[in-house]
Amino acid sequence: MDQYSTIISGFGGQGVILTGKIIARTGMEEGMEVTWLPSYGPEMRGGTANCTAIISSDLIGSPVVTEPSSLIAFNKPSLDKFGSRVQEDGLIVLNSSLIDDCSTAESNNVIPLPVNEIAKGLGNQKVINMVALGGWSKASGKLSLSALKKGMKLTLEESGKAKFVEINEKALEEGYEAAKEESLASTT
Amino acid sequence: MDQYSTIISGFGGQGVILTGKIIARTGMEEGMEVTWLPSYGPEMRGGTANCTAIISSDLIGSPVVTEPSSLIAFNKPSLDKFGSRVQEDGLIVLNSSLIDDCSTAESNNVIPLPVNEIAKGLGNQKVINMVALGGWSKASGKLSLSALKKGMKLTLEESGKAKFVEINEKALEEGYEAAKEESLASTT
Amino acid sequence: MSEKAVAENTGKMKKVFDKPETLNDQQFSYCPGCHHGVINRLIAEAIDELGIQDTTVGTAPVGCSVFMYKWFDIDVIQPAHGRVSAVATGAKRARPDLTVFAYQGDGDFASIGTNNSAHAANRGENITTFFINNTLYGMTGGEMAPTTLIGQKTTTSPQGRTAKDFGYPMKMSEMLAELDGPTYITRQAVYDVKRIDQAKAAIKKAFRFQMEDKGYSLIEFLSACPINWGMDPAEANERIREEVEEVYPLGDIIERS
Amino acid sequence: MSEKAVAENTGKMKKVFDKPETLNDQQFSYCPGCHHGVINRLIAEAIDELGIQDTTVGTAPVGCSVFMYKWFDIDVIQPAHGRVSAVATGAKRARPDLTVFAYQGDGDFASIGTNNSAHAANRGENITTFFINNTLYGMTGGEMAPTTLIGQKTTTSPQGRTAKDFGYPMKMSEMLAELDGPTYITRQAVYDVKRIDQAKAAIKKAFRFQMEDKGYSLIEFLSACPINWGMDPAEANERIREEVEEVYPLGDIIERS
Amino acid sequence: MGEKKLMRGNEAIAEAAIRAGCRNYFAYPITPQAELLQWMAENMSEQENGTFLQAESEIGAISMVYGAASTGERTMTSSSSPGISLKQEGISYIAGSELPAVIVNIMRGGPGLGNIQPAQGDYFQATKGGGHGDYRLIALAPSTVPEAAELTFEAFNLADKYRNPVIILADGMIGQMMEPVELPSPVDTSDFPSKPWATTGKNGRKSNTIRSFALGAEDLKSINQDLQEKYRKIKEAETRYEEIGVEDPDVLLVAFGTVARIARSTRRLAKEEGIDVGIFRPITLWPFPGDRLSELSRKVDTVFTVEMNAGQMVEDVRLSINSDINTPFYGEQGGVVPDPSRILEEVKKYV
Amino acid sequence: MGEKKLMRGNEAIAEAAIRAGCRNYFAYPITPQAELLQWMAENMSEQENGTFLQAESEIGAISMVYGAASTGERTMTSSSSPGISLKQEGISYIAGSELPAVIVNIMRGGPGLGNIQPAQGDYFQATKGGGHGDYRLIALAPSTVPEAAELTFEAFNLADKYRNPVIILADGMIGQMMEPVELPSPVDTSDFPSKPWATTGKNGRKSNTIRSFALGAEDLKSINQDLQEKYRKIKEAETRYEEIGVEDPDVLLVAFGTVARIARSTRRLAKEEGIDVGIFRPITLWPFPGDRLSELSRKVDTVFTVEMNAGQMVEDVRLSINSDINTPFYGEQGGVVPDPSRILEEVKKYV
Amino acid sequence: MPRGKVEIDADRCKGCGLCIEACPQDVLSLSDDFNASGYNYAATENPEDCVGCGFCGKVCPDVAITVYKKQKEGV
Amino acid sequence: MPRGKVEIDADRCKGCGLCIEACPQDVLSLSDDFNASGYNYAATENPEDCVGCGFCGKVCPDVAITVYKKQKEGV
Ligand SMILES: Cc1ncc(C[n+]2csc(CCOP(=O)(O)OP(=O)(O)O)c2C)c(N)n1
Ligand SMILES: Cc1ncc(C[n+]2csc(CCOP(=O)(O)OP(=O)(O)O)c2C)c(N)n1
Ligand code: SF4
Ligand code: SF4
Ligand code: SF4
Ligand code: SF4
Ligand code: SF4
Ligand code: SF4
Ligand SMILES: [Mg+2]
Ligand SMILES: [Mg+2]
Repeated sequence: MDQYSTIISGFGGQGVILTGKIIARTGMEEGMEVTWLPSYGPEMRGGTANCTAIISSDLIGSPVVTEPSSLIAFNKPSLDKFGSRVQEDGLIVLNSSLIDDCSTAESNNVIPLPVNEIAKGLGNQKVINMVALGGWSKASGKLSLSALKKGMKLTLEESGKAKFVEINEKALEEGYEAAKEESLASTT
Repeated sequence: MDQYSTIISGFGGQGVILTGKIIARTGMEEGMEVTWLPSYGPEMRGGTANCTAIISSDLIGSPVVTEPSSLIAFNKPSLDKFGSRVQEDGLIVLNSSLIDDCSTAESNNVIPLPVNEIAKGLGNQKVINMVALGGWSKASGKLSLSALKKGMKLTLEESGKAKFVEINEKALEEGYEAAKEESLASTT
Repeated sequence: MSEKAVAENTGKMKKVFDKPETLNDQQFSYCPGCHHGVINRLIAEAIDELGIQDTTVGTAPVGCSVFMYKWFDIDVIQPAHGRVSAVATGAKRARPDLTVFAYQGDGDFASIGTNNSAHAANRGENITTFFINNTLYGMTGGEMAPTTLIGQKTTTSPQGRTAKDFGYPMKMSEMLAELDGPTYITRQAVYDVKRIDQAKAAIKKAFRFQMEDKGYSLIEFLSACPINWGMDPAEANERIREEVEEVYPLGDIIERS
Repeated sequence: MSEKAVAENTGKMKKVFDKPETLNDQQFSYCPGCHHGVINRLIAEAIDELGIQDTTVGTAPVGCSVFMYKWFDIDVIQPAHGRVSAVATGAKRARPDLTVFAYQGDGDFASIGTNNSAHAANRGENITTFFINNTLYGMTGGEMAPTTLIGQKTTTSPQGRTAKDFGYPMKMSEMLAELDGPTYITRQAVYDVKRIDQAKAAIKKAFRFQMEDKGYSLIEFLSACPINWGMDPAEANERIREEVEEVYPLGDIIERS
Repeated sequence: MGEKKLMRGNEAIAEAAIRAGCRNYFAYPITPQAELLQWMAENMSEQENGTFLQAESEIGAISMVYGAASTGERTMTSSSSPGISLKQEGISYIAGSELPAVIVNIMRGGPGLGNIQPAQGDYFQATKGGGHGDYRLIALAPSTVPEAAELTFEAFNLADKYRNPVIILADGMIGQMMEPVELPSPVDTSDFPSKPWATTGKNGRKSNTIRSFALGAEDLKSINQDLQEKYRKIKEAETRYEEIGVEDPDVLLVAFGTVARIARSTRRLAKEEGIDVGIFRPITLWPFPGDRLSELSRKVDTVFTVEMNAGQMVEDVRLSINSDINTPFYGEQGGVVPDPSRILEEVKKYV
Repeated sequence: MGEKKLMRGNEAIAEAAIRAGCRNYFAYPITPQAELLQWMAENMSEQENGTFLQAESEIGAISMVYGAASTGERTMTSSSSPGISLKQEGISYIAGSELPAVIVNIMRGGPGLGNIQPAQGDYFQATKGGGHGDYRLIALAPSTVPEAAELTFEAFNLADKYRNPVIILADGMIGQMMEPVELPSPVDTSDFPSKPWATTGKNGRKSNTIRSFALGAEDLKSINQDLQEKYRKIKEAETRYEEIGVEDPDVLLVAFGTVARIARSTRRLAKEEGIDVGIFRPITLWPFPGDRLSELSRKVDTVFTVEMNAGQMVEDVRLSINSDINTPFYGEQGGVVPDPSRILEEVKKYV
Repeated sequence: MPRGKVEIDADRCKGCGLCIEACPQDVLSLSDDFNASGYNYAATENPEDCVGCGFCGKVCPDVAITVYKKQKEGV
Repeated sequence: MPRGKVEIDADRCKGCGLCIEACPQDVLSLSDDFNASGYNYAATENPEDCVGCGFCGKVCPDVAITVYKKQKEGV
């Protein structure tokens, strides 16, 4: 792997920022070069928030990515904004709970996940982001589920949120599993 | 005449600034190029005030003069500061009412005038500057007494001080006369 | 209630409340439950009702209201952070025939801009100032303001504001009332219908004073910032009633004429 | 009267009044009859008497007192115009063990520096501020200040200050007393022996408050500027008693502990 | 043109502004420009709708300028070096919002409090942008009192024409000295072009906004591109300079403002010694007359820059001409005004 | 060196300052450097004698820096473009009074309010002096988060060594992005050299004064000469840069900060197309590494400058090298971050 | 027939719930649907109880509500 | 013998006259001479009347006066 970039995008409150940080943190633990760059400022208010995480074997030049390797889109505006920019053969994990019309480039590997429903199943709407991240792990194959679990754990612990580790682990797992089925479905 | 420069220096309140302005104003009326430059700012407070007036037939380059053609010194510190800078064969009009020790360059044309006493005689200490200026007129020969009278009149009128014109005319005259005697004395 | 709207009917129903004309169709960029929105609307209603939309120039602060020019259908000047009172002064001095208002957050009015605010007040500039006190810096992410309450946690007072380190909630309105310049200083809130009606009356009075050349008016609003207070909008309203009003009591502080 | 001096005798005579040690031999640069000189000396006497010459850091304003470092034999910081309160804050925060005072003209404290002044007061910074109100800008040639009296002629109010154009004499002490931060605010004068003694007592009290970690003190001095008032020194004293005190009454405004 | 008057530079600037139709003046006192306020205090209130307001601070003043200029009225502020530094944020806003306004800097010795003597240490600040972001002021540098009046008058026209702030960059000597001035006749303010962008109350039209704000990067980029385009136009049309004896000099001396007039004395002294010193005087410091200087420089081996600073304009001189040519620099600082003969001494090292 | 942490640039700068012994931090919030304040708010008060104070304004903050630095204690402030403009008078005073202090500018789009996206429009301000008078800041431009921490740490040493303010000139991207950082170990503050000039109470010695004031022109001239002499020394000893593939490139690309790291991506892209793009990255913007650049430039026909502004550092590039060499410029503005491939496109015009 | 009626602009609404709190008649509630900005917007649950008092409109920070009231005869 | 005595530093004195106003004993007056700064400085006209009260010193803005006072026996 040279360099793998992911844009994570959604409404404020959907855990977008944290998801990106966990990718970067996990990459770092795995000995990779990483960068994480948020969109910031007032445009976040009531609009879409997004961030970019890059993991790479080499020194990373620009942390800004116009054509990401993958996209995790939590809502329609996010897909509209970034969907068409994903690299050819790139990955799109999208929240099918909120996005009906999944018109994306044919060349993309699209994984629709009903993350809200899955999170509801886990009894906590806050973990939709980890559900999506689990799915991304499976579909991208760039960071293993176990590595992400560790990265997530470290990230949460460092911000004093250790008590949420367990439920988030669950969410990562469920997302991973759901993506398995989804990829199965899309190949059949 | 190419360019004739005069530094006027004394304590704040001795009318230094006005004296210089009148030289410049008179020169202007006479169709000359003129500049007038004051020292300014807090160093005037309780110290010496001075200004430089230049009259010239040509465009004036620098309004700052390190070696003036003439000096009007109202007190000892002024003479100390500027006396030695006066050009060879230059003119020094000094206030002998306040300056006892008149050690100046031999090459200078020195006109000591007891301006305080003369002004007292006129009944107004404020006109010591015009007494000195009258003396300067005589000794320098650069601006005639009548031209200076006109320049002084215009200057005072423009600043709403027309009522002082008369006494200042008197002072100019007395200074002029005193300088006559003084130059006589110094040549005998 | 926008009086202008009184005429229209739908069937037997009459429109009794609607967006004022001085606002255009642009949606506010404020967070859900933010009082800036209510205050903006009240100002627009007052402008409608006084018939001064064509002659009013607003000045919008750097702060959550920076986009005011987008939704107010009046001429708007967008000054540097804190300079709103001085900019309004400049505009009003240049064109005394215009009605000029300054709209300022507490960071703007009471921190970086205190000098300009206090001197506009002291000179009795004939402008109308709306001072939106939400006890912190909304736009930049919830930092402490001079108006932050003791004990209040903000991103720059993570342990809660202490008087020892950071001083006291700054009572701008009371402070400026000590000056001889201001004509009218009042503190208002908009967390319920009664307060909203009172606030609007105050706004109209302040504008009228300006139109009558009576000089400087200041209306301070206790304003909710649910997002940075970490509360839902109803809780935020409650906080004003329970806590903020304790420190900043509502009501007229001075009225001179 | 400098208590330190009490020991020395000349013949049967004892020295009862002399230049305080905290002043060196340099002559002041003030104009004849300027009250800055009296106030400077009183501060120096207070420092002598409290024994804090070695641990005091003064901050001098841009204004007629800009040369303070020349004649005070203490460490002195010379900040930008108006920033004295903020600079004193920085020094005191960095070294709370030092006694830090801010010395500020009315242009400095009440015009360009109002923001820094008001917030140092509101935070209750543990500093001592001397605010020299001579109702104009001395150093720059006698311009109007926020403290200039109505009707007073200055170089920038040649027809006399009018409230309509330039606002009202700014009562900084009263205004800042509305804040919760300050511990001690008082207004003093130095035009006669009685006032001079009172002023010195106030200075010492303010320094003591700082040494006891009690927070912000402000001493406003009504100060004569004979040269720019166009008066001789005795007339200038008279003006304070007759006119200036009318607008700015003497005495303690708050004392909290 | 009216009668000839003996005026201080500060007074001449103030009076020229009034005659140019400036009716809004906001400033804070500072030496050596205090007389400018005083003149305005005395004379502005006599104008119809004239506003003289001593602001609470330089920041207050530049902000009032922002407000008044937003209404389209001719507006000015003045100060000296430290006060101008305080205005930098405001100036960046005025430039970014494309407001016409005139700013006068009567420079003094720096850095910091420095002193109140003449200096030229704010050249960089005025020409490269002392505030943040990419913007330009039109910077005019008078070298005599009459020219100070003339350029001030002209500054208002330029400001209106380009919707751009114009700075008059003079120094304490020009501000303080008196020279005979022929003042321009007062303009008829009703002749001014209309300003449809101004915030004067919407009154039927679409509402106007004055701002320097564009949240989106592409939006702000396009604003910046427009600004740069405008700057290119100004560069083409408004570059000004004066030349004295530049046909075939032994040395070409480049100087602005006060130093340029001192250079005239140097030129005279040099002539006495048989040396031909040409003088190139940029009048617009921005846009800098680099093309013309480049042309002239081809005829000489040495282009000698003299300033009352540690070397600021000399960078623009060097940027303008081929690096094969000698470009020595002589500067005085701290309020020292260079002596004509001292300059000659320096020049002689290169002939 | 401690453990590796994933940190935002703003956080890394704050933590590096604390580890460098900074115990006095004064600032006012502004995007995109708000996290710097937040980090300080959380962590400074845990230090012995640590002061975090949110000032009433940027001017308050720089003035508090003046006061705290006067006592000799390590002191810092931070802001972003408009806030830095407000500090210009204060910075000129700090430089004039020769106080050590560190100033951080996390630049955003300008002019005026502009926006909060990354930009490099304050190069002139930082390197030529946005304030009045002749003074210089040591200007350090990190291009990664770890380097931001490293240079901040170093900034305090430089400031103390030269009694000169040091500015960290970064931008919103570096402030906001996270990268792994190995933080320096905290210094032992008792190792700091003594500061006999500081105002710490005279305590037996002669009294000290901190000032930037000298009424006499000759006095102020001599202060200025001392400053210029100091600047010469700094230039000699402290000029820093990074070079990548500068041995024999087809084009030499000059860029600082964020753009320099993007240039690395351009270099990679170019290599794929068989073009050798060398990169010269000034780390000290002032003193600008002009001598080294001049050397390198002799090997190429084109020295290509890329910046996130309308062309600022490019002036120093051009001043450094022979005017025969091509010195094209490509800039983005308004918060647009240039794309590696877009840069390559521009570069290709010159190969 | 109800005495009042409200129209809520679902796209302007940010689901803050203040109108719901303010309504004396419990006319309003939040929908389960999201609008384009991702908010659960306010809707009329019991439109027939509306008295047209306008409280909801007055407290709405996003000017999302238009209120109608039945007029008295002859007015 | 007088009860008090003052020494005036003629070079520091700026002739403001405030000491003269303040002296309850009319001890002081301005000299006709100028000092180096050009001021008519204060001098003791009636030194024998001085009571050493110190008023002159306290009001002097230029710290130009040193005051001595005769001590009571035994002190
Ligand atoms: C000179 C300057 N300093 C700081 C900022 C950053 N800033 C933008 S808005 C703001 C404060 C907003 O708070 P407030 O005025 O209370 O308005 P609110 O958003 O709370 O309504 C700050 C500090 C700026 N834009 N310019
Ligand atoms: C930024 C700045 N603005 C203005 C000045 C000019 N200036 C010097 S002192 C002063 C005011 C002095 O008045 P005040 O503070 O009342 O002190 P005083 O001289 O009356 O004691 C001014 C405006 C300056 N030095 N710096
Ligand atoms: S941050 Fe606070 S003040 Fe700003 S829009 Fe949101 S709720 Fe309103
Ligand atoms: S100008 Fe006024 S305040 Fe300044 S020294 Fe003179 S008398 Fe004192
Ligand atoms: S108009 Fe009154 S009753 Fe009707 S929905 Fe609104 S608040 Fe409820
Ligand atoms: S008050 Fe307005 S924004 Fe809030 S829920 Fe009701 S309609 Fe929506
Ligand atoms: S000490 Fe008292 S009596 Fe003696 S001269 Fe002074 S004021 Fe007069
Ligand atoms: S009070 Fe002091 S300065 Fe004034 S006349 Fe007396 S001795 Fe001289
Ligand atoms: Mg706020
Ligand atoms: Mg004063």
